[in-house]
Parts: sequence; structure tokens; C-alpha cells
Amino acid sequence: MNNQRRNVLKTGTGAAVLGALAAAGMIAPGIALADWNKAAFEAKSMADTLKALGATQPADSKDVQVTGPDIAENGAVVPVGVTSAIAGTTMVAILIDKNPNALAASFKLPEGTEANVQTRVKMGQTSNVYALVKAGDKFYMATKEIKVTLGGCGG
Amino acid sequence: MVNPQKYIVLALAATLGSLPLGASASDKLLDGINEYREALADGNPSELVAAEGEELWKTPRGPKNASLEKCDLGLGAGVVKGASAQLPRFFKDTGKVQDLETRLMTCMETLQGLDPKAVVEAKWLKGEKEKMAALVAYVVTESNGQKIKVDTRHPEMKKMYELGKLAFYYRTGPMDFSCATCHGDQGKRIRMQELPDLRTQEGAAAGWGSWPAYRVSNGQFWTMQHRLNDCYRQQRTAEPIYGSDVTIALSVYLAATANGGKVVTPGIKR
Amino acid sequence: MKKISTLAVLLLALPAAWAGSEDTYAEFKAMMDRSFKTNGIAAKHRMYQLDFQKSCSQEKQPPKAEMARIEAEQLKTIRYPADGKYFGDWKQGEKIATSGRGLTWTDKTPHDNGGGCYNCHQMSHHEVSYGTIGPSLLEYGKVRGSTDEIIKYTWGKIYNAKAFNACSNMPRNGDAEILTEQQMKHLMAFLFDPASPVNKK
Amino acid sequence: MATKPMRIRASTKDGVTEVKALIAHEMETGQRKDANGAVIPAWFITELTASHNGKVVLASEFGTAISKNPYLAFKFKGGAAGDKVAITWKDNKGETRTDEAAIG
Repeated sequence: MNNQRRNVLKTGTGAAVLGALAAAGMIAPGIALADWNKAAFEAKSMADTLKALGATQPADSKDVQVTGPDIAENGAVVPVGVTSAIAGTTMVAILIDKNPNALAASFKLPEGTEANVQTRVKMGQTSNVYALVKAGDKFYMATKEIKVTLGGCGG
Repeated sequence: MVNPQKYIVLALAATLGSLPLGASASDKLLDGINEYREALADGNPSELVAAEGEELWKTPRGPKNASLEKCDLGLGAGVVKGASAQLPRFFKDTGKVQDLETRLMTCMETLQGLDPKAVVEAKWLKGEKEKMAALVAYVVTESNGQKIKVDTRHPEMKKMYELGKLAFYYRTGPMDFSCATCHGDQGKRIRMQELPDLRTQEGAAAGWGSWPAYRVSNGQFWTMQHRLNDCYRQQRTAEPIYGSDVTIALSVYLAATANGGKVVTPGIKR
Repeated sequence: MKKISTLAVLLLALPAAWAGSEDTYAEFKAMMDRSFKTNGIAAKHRMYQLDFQKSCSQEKQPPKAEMARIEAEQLKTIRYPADGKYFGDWKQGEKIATSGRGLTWTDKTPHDNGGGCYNCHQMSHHEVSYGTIGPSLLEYGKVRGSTDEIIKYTWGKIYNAKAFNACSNMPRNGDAEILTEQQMKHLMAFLFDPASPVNKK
Repeated sequence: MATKPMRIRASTKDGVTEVKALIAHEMETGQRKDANGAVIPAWFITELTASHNGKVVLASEFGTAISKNPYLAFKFKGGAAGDKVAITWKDNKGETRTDEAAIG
């Protein structure tokens, strides 16, 4: 279908960008203490963040999951995780649409490490939370809305 | 027992009419929040504070250059395991009923030669109060899983219980609040926060048994003194002095009411 | 004027309202006196009770006659808007209902307070974070209508809830100078205006 | 400013080791103001690496949206009781710290 074809095209572009980044030495081929991806962490929108990660318009995948509660009592600490059932997942990242900077964290997974990472993030407001996953040279994504409520008395 | 207050609330609800949000929608929201709380329970950042406290407990300090390892928290010199589950208690050496924090101040004074004033006067989570919080985190971690077991047989404990109960119902200040305003009825919420009914064993156990705690909203570890202090701030009263008798009396009332409940300290809270 | 009358009332505190032994109570008063200190705007005199506060500081409510006496006293404190206008702007009212701030020792001025309404009441169709200490006020105006009687009653309830229920949990927003007359008018609009989310889905 | 120790727990079951870590760090966003209205400068962990017996098992990059006192849980294949799991972090001020724990 149309959607599928578009995705193939998109990942094609993503791979090209990635290749360029790798060539420029921004993505280390081996896993060392990689340089912090300033461009990605300082990007504001989802689109700019994906671009900075070399993952322009990744494909939605049911094999990727954002784990976390439906509602958080406090936005300062929201337990969130990413799991991927896609073989050969080498990177997972957590993005929060409505935060000032969308990218919360990224994790490179050497062979033998499961694609299942849990952490805790800050959320300024109710937002879609995205899991971005890289397997082979392709990017996949999943999303979940997490509501942030007010807790006790405002004083 | 008939609770007239409840009838009035019900009567008012009937008079003022209007249907509350469907119970199922509200329940679902609370289920979601419970799921959130469970996800936080594993990996309570209090552990970081407790680790500091354990270190501090063993580190010689003060003019006497001594550690707190000989501190008697009620179960004998140096016994930390289970000690806070049995506090407050009457201590013969000081002739007073003491909670964990005032007892730790006694130990700091007698063993280390430190002036308790430095703790009392410090700002929350600064200087000596930051150190106190760490010590408290360590001590209460050592009572996790135990049963609340406060001995109220001593006449001084009995007296403090009565005074604490009076303080619990004492309405004052510009908003006419008492502790009971928020914690004197069953099944109530303040905004989304469920309020334990501290008059009952179950409610008191839920409240007393899960403080001190790490508060995720500000990333701070709060001792029970800090908790009570902020309750009074929200009640719009004047400020209770750190370690003052009203804080001890309330602690005795709450702990005694909670007797038999489970200690899950340090807790993790909104 | 107001302050003087409250002080006078304070001196007339009723010994009968207190159930325990007088010795214990004297000890309790002494304990409260030495346990609190002034911090910023939260002055120590806040610890000294008004007579109705004392009557309402027990496990059980005071006897009916006592309740009625308090309610009659409190009813006298209510001041209705001099200009006869009861309604402000519901949008401002919503902000006041949402804010739970004010009058603590971390607040700089005692004159910039929220109503804290959502702490205890459900109010609008869209705010899910509401308390249940008080009754739901959802669709308040829609359900109750806006007769003069209802409007006057509601104003009085906001101004001094103790006039209608001596030991109500609700603060005396007008009488204790928590909210200004203008703020209470905004709250009235929030409750009654058909366009307010209290009444409109 | 002295760094504070982290808490690392590692346990192995059916050939998979689960690591849970709590890291003491402010994780200040740089977007908050203090009581006087002055911006509190950003101060946060940027990179965190976990290794098992010297081999990297996780390489992370953090932004300011990671909560104060970060929590991290992940799993890797292999690992035996007594093996060392080490975690190293580096923050935007150039501070760094390493702690390790034995798999239990």
C-alpha cells in the first residue's frame, strides 16, 4: 500500500543520513563512550530531533513498545521504558513530544544486551511518548500517551 | 458510630445536587495512578540517602570525635534494626518521650558533643538537617517490613497520646483547619491525592507506616518532622518548632493508633 | 472592628466545649504555646482559637443548640456586595478556584490567595484532579438555577460557610479575609455562568 | 563538588543478568529559576556506560528530561554470580564517577 511504499522511501533517506553521520565520525562504529549528540538533545520538535538522530520519518511498528503508566501523578518522575522485539535492535531512544527538547535519552545496545531499557523521565504536561528503535540500518517507532495530573493541594 | 459530619456532607451533596463524574471514570484514573506508584516503588531514591546516612552513622564527628554507633534508639546501644518501628518511646536517661529525630539529637549531643541547636535551626535539607535526613533514612530503612509497635504503657506516653489527640482536632488559624479537616473522614481525596483517615488503625498505619519518604515532586527525602511541619504549613498555622512537644505528641497519637500496621519506610510519595 | 470582636469572643471561650480534664487541657494549651513560632506572615497568634474553632475541635460535633448559636453568630458576619452585583468574570473565577496558594509562611503577602476550591470540590467538566472533601459542584448553576435566593445563599456560603454549618470544613473566605469581594464575584460567575465549564460541557 | 555513590544491583537468572541502578545526581534542566528569579544553570548527566567484566553492555546518552536521581534498568545475556558490573557517568560540568557491584 501507499503507506508502506512511503516508509521504504523514508528509511532509505534515513540510512543515507546515517551513513553520512558515520562517515563524519559522529556515530562511532564500535561502542565506546560516544560523544553526546548535542544536535539531537537540543532539537525542539520531534521532526528536528529525528533528523538529528538520522531517523527521518521512521516506520510505525507493533514490535516496539513504550512501557509506562497511563497516568502519572507527578510529571517530575514518570517511569518509562522501551522494548523492541525486532531482531538486531542496536539502539533505543525515548522522545517526549511536548517537552521543550523532545529527546530524553538514547541507549546503544551491544550484542547480548536485550532491547528492554527502563528509566524515569520528566514530563512538563500530558504528551505522547515515543520509542525510537534502530535495527540494522532501519528505524522503527511506537507511541503511547501518558497523562500528567496535579497531585495534592497546590500550596 | 454515627458520624454527624458525614451526614451533613451527604445532605449537602443532595441539596447541591449534580452528579459526580461517573465512578468508573474516576476509579480508572486512580487505577492508573496506582500503577504509576507501583512502578516507582522498585528503585526508591531514598536508598541513595540511606547509604549516605549509614556512612555518617559510622563516621566520627563533633568535639568528641565519636561515631553514632553506640547510640541507643530504645533497643540498646547500637541497635538500629527495628528501632524506629517502636518509636516514639519514653527514654529514662532524658526523662522524655522522644521521636527518632529528637533521640538522634540526644545521641549527637551526648556521644559526639554536637549542639542540637545546629539541627533545630538549620533550614530543611541544609547543613545539619541534611545530615539528620540521611541518618533518618538509614535508620528507618532498617525497620522496613517490621510491625509498628509503640508501647504506650508509660504514664508519659499516655499523656503524650492524649495531648496529641487534642492537637489532632485543634482547629485554628485563618482557614479554621485542623489535622482532622483532611484526615478525619474515610475515603476522601484532596485533588487526586487519597487521604488516609488517621483516626483509624488502617489509615494511621498507611500514613505513619510510610513516612519518612522520598517525594518525587521535588526529589527530596522528608523526615517525619519535615512531613508534620509541612502539614501545619498547609493548615495555615504558625510554624511548629523542630522537635517541639506538639510534634512528639502528634507522633505518639499517630503511631499508637497505627500499632500493628506494617512499616514500609522509607516510602515513596508524590 | 472585626478584629476587636474576635478578640472579645476569644476571651469568652467556653469551658464546657472541652471534654477532658482541666489539668490536661491546661497542659495542652501550654504545649501549644511553646511549640509554635512566628514565621513570616504566619504569626504565632494564629494558634489562639476563636470560640467556634474551639467548639469544633472535638471528635464529635457540639450539641445542636451550640451549633445553632454559632451559626447565628456567623451569619451576622456576612456582607453582601454593596453594589448589588454578584457576578464577575468566570474565567478569573476558574483561576481562583484552581489556585490553592496563599496564607502559608512561605507566602510573602496575606493578600494574594487562591480559593483552593478544587482541593475539595469537583467543579468543571474538564478538570479531573479534584478533591472529595466537599460535595461536587458540577453543573451548579445549571442544576440550581439562579433565583435571588440561591444566589444570596451561595454568596453567603462562600463568604462564611460556618453560618450554615457551624463546624464546616470550608474556610470563611470572606469573613477571614482570604478572598476579596471581587474574587468571590469571579467565583460566583464560575459557578453560575452558563458559559462556564462548570455548567457547559 | 563531591559526587555521591550510586546504588547498583545486578542479579542473574536463566542466563540473563538484570541490572538496576540508582544514580545520585541533580539533573538540573537549566530552565528553572531560584527564589530570586535567577536561572539555575543546567547540570545533568550526559553520558552513562555500563560494563560487565570490562565489556560495555550499555552506552547511554541523557538529556535534561531524565529525572533527578536517575533510575535505570536493563538486561544482558551472560553474567555469573560474583562478576563485576560497573557504571560510569559523565555530566555536562565534566564531573565523572564510576561505581561497581558484584552480580548477586
